[in-house]
Amino acid sequence: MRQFASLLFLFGFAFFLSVLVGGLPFGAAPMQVGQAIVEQNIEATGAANAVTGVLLAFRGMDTLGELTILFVAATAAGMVVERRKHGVSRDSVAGFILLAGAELMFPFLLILGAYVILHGHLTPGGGFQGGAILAAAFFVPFLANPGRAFQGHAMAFVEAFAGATFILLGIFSIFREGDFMAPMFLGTGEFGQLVSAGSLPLLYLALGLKVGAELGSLVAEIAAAPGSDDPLIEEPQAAKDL
Amino acid sequence: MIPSLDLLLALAFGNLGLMLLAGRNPTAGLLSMILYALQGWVLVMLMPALAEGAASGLAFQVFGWSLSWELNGLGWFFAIITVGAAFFSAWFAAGAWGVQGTRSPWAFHVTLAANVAAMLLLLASRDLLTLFIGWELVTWAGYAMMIQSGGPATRAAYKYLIYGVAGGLAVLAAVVLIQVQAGGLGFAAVAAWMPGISTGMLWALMLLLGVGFGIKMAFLPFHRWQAEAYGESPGPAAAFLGAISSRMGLFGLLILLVHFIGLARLDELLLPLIGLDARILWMWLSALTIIIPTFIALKQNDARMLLAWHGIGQGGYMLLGVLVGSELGVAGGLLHVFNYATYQAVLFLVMGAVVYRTGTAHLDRLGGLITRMPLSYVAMLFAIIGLAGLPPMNGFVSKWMVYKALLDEGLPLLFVAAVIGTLGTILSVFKLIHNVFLGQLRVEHEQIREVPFSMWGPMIALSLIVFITGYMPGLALDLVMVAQTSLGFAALDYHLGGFVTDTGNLNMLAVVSVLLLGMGIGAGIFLLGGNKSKRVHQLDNYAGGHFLTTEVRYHYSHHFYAGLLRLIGPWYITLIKRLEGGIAALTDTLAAGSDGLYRTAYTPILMLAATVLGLALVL
Amino acid sequence: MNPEILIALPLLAAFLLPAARRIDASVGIWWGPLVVLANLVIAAMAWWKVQLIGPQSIALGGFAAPLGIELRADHLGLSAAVLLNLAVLLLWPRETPDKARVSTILLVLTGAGCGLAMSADLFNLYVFFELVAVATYGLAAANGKGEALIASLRYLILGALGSALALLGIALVYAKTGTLNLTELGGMSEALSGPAGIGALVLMVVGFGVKAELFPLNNWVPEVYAHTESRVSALMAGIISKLGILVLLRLIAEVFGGSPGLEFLLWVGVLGVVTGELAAYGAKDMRRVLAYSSIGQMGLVAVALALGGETGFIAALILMLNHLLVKPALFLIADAWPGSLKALAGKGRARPLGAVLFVLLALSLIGVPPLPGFWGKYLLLDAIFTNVTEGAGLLVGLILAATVVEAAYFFRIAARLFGSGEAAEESKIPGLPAVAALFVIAFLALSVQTGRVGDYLKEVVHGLQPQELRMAQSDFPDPAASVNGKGERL
Amino acid sequence: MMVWVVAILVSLMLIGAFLVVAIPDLLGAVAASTAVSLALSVLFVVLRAPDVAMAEAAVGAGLAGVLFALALRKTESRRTRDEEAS
Repeated sequence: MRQFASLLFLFGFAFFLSVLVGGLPFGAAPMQVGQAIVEQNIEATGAANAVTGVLLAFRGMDTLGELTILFVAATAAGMVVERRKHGVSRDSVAGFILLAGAELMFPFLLILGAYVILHGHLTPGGGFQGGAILAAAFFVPFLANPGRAFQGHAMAFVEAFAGATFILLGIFSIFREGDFMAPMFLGTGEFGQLVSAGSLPLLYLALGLKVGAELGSLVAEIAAAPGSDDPLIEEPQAAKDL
Repeated sequence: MIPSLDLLLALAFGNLGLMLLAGRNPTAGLLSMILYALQGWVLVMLMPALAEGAASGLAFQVFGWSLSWELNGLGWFFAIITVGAAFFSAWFAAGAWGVQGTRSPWAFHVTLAANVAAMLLLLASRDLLTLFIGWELVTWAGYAMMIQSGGPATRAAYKYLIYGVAGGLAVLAAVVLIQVQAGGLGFAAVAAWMPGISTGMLWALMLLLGVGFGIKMAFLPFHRWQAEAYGESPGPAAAFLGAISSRMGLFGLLILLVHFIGLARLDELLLPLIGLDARILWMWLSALTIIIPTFIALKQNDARMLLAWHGIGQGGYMLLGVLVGSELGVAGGLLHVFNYATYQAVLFLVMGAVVYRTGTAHLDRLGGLITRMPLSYVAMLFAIIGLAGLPPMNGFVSKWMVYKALLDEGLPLLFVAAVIGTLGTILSVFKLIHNVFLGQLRVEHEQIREVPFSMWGPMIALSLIVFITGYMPGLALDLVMVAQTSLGFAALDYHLGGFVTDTGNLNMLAVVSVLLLGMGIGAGIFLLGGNKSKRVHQLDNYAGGHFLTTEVRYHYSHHFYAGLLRLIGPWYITLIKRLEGGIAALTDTLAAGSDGLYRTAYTPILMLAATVLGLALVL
Repeated sequence: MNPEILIALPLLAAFLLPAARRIDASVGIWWGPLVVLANLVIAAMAWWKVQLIGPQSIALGGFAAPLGIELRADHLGLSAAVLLNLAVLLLWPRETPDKARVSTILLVLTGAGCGLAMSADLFNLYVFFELVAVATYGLAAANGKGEALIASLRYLILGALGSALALLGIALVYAKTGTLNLTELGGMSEALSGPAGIGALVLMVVGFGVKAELFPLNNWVPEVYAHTESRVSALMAGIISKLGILVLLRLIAEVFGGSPGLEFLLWVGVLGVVTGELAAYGAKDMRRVLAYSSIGQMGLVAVALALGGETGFIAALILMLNHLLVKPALFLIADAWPGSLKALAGKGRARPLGAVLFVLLALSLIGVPPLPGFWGKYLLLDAIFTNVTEGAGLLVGLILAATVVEAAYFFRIAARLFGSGEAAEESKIPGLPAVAALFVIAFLALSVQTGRVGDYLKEVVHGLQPQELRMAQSDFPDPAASVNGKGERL
Repeated sequence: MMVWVVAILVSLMLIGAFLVVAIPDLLGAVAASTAVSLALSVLFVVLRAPDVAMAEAAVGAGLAGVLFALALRKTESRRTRDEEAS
């Protein structure tokens, strides 16, 4: 019955969605803002990658918000996970091939991540993507060998420093430009060079480090949490109601 | 200093504040008596200013509405009664009763002061918004007064509250509707706007406001809350509430029916199918309100409940009188407000005194108290004669005026209905006084004494008022005329002893004098003719050939009027009761359903359903 | 001081806190409240500046409005920011196991809430909304007990689904109009009058309605409020639910005024009122009663919003303000009492002050004059009679019937509190919590100064969307019309 | 040409999404969901949005899958409830 109802409503939703989308002007989208940004981006930000211009310059506040969402989600998850740490759980170490492969990938992932982050304003990529790759560089070896020590302390400081840098750059611009999060106080620089597009590369660096540290420590924390078959964990009674 | 409405309100609220702070002090009752007396004095001083309206300097601006207050003749009339009732209730509670008779004298004094202040605010309202504010304050203040005794009183008060809130919200809906439609809320503005509105709108407003005000007045069929709520209140509280609280509903109905709509417009409002007009409808509802609760009162076995059921019925006379519309009828209806307040207060105070001494108001467990509490007996005797509407008490005058007005206007059927109500009243008040004061004294009551002066004082004082205004109704008619002219009716031609109309006069001075003379002659004959009576002990008595022992009492109180009650069979009340129960059950079911809805775990489906249905609704 | 700092400062502090507490564990305790206090001062200063020089528009990063993000330092935004900071500061949770992490979450919540209050860009609004949402999922789970986790999981699922729908709505708007700026969108009402615009509104109502406790997206409310710490419940019921409404208020006032999609919001609101009050009537423990009552109140706000017009918006604001002050105080006062309604008997006699205040606050929720809740309901009815052409009677009847039910359950509680119960004398019941006292004082101030607050709310509403509302100004009753001078008598 | 590529990718996504619901083994479902993300990221490339494609590939196909798998391993609930019931 419940499944039937869900199916029915899903179809209803699909129907209405098609009605709604059917009313949209495909092919001749009124993308005034998009168009204007494409036209003005290079002049305004000096970033070869227009997406970066949008993400960090035009809509820097959104990016800060997204970054914070990640941060607070990781914090909340950590709060829930950590509290259940009664016993110490260690999963078994992976086989030789996996271990060796993971260790081998570490430098490559690190370099790839750094590249993606630093060239965010020039080529596709940037802080989020690079950050995820950086995180992977750290947690892949960790997953292969869960017993390995995890640099929680260092991660926390990187995370805090990177996040603070992102905001402090924004606050700093108040004194230079009079506006919060105005990234152009360093000048647009020479188009297409690594050092160009104002503070965008710096912002991306901060963003990438923050995301990387965040995701890395999140995965590490979950991996370190006890499993349900570990002793000393009481199953919440109400879990069955859900 | 010239007394003004401000001074009055300041005294009322000052009293409230004082009672909040010092209500536990033994002198609190005395203090509040003084303050009520002062309020009464201010009211009397205000009398000349009423013609232009005694405005208050109190004013607020809220959301573009200005709230201000002004006392007019009608409000003044009700205010006098309010303050008077409060004075006597406070007197009753000031002494011994206040110390031991209630769980907390503080609560009584505070709630009494709050009630008076709220009622004065209501009576001094100059627009519908201030009226509504006063209305709600009166409702909640009344609730606070009723819950004091705890126990069954809590349940009764709860019922009152539900009715009161529902009625208040009906008024609120009407007020907002008027504000949106008329663009203003001032009484004069609304009265000026009313003639132009459509019949449907008029019915809607009359229904909403009529229900709202009618609930407060316990008008049929919204009467079920009142008896219990008043009956369960402590003595002086019941006296105050019974005397004046539900008259606020009458005040509202008068503004609605007479001032806003006008009796002439009521005549034009025809009911569909039946062909009756709205005025006749209201009058018949009043008549039913007189009859049915009065006969329910008959079968009560708790004295306070009996009185409370009576209170419902008496309200019917007041509205009936005013709706007649002639000078005599309006004066009779309004005079009944005053008269009723005096004797109803006495009755509740006497029962308060009886409960204070015996601990019960159950009619089967009392009897013969006349030898122990003679002053209370005298007070009750005066009051029940008033309630029954017999000469020489004031109740007779006002009822007589209503009867006469009904006959003069050619409404004999309503006259008969009103008289049937009086018949029921006579029967039930006889049951009351018999079962409490007459008959045999019960063993456990042999040691009790009359209540102290602080309690019999107000009773006797009030019952003297009952007598004096019966003897000289012109005194009360002075007050009534202020209200009557303020409502826009012509003044009645009256004098100290009664009134003069084209079709006949009434002079109570003559009537009562003759009555007293007759009684004097009778007493003289009795005394001069050699007193043949013999004093016997109460238990020196027999029935069916058997002497009665001290264990077996011969008491008539049980199943009083059993035959009559079988005859009238209260089927109508059962219907309303069932309806009430049905609504309660429906609410419970819906509540359980809603609770269940919020406990279901499959919320995403609900959300999806809401989205889809919402899209379907608006697209 | 730039109002952007209101967002930046708490976020900065939140980012630094996890590192700082590794240096000194005690940081986790004072760091958060201190920063919020500073933020409160800044917010108050910014609010005062708006009072002096009027609302300002801020182009974030110096990129002008349609391209960049616009922040509005206007009356609504900064009033909300001040209240949010104040509420977070006062309701800072005490008994959480993990203080530092909860502090972090609350700091993020504060910053995001301030951003939400000021943002005038649809997508930016969404980002901040999502941020607030994620923070509250964390808060709901902060208690750490099994039931709280389950409840917050339910909340999370609903919230995530709702966010997706809201995002879909925003995407529809953007695809239709090509802009996200509210001011620009306000001028494109004909582009949004088609099915895409109406559908987008419905989707956004659903999405933002999860947080605003709208029916039937409020299924999480009783579970979460029943199982979190009372201060967290108070915070969520008091201010966070208002943030969801705030978004809808801006959207409706500035973009979707008069859209047919508002009918959806209207019915969602009415059903919320009816089911919420009924469920509260049926509930058996205090927390749930308060949670359900919150649902009912937010339903009223939704109805007022859907009706729109100056009267409707002012009604919504005053109802929100009333609920904002009353509900936290109720949660905190009730915290001292046992949870089950049955066990309440006589508790009010032992500690009358708290019980009397409880009743007073409940009276305002019911809408008893002259308390602020009454003015909210009055204006709401006014808006219904003014704006609804058909079925106004039904609407009013449903709302008023729900109010009767509301009075019924609150006074069942009141009667129990003051009823007989011997246990009350023995058990030691703590007095009125200081924080609750502050809320009560604020509430009393509002009750006394309703007139002045009303004038300010009028200004707030006028600051929202100048063109349309100024035209509809005749909605508001003319003071001169209601009382015809001095000479009027019966 | 372009239309066909898009059509194939969207079909792949649809199949993947169906599998997510249909596969009783939760790890399999996670794998299917990463497949959806992968196809989506290819679609983004085709639609000339390489930035988004990278993000989708890194987060949707990579990180999310890892987190899901980790959570499954921790909770040991590899089967859906229907499976357990039967």
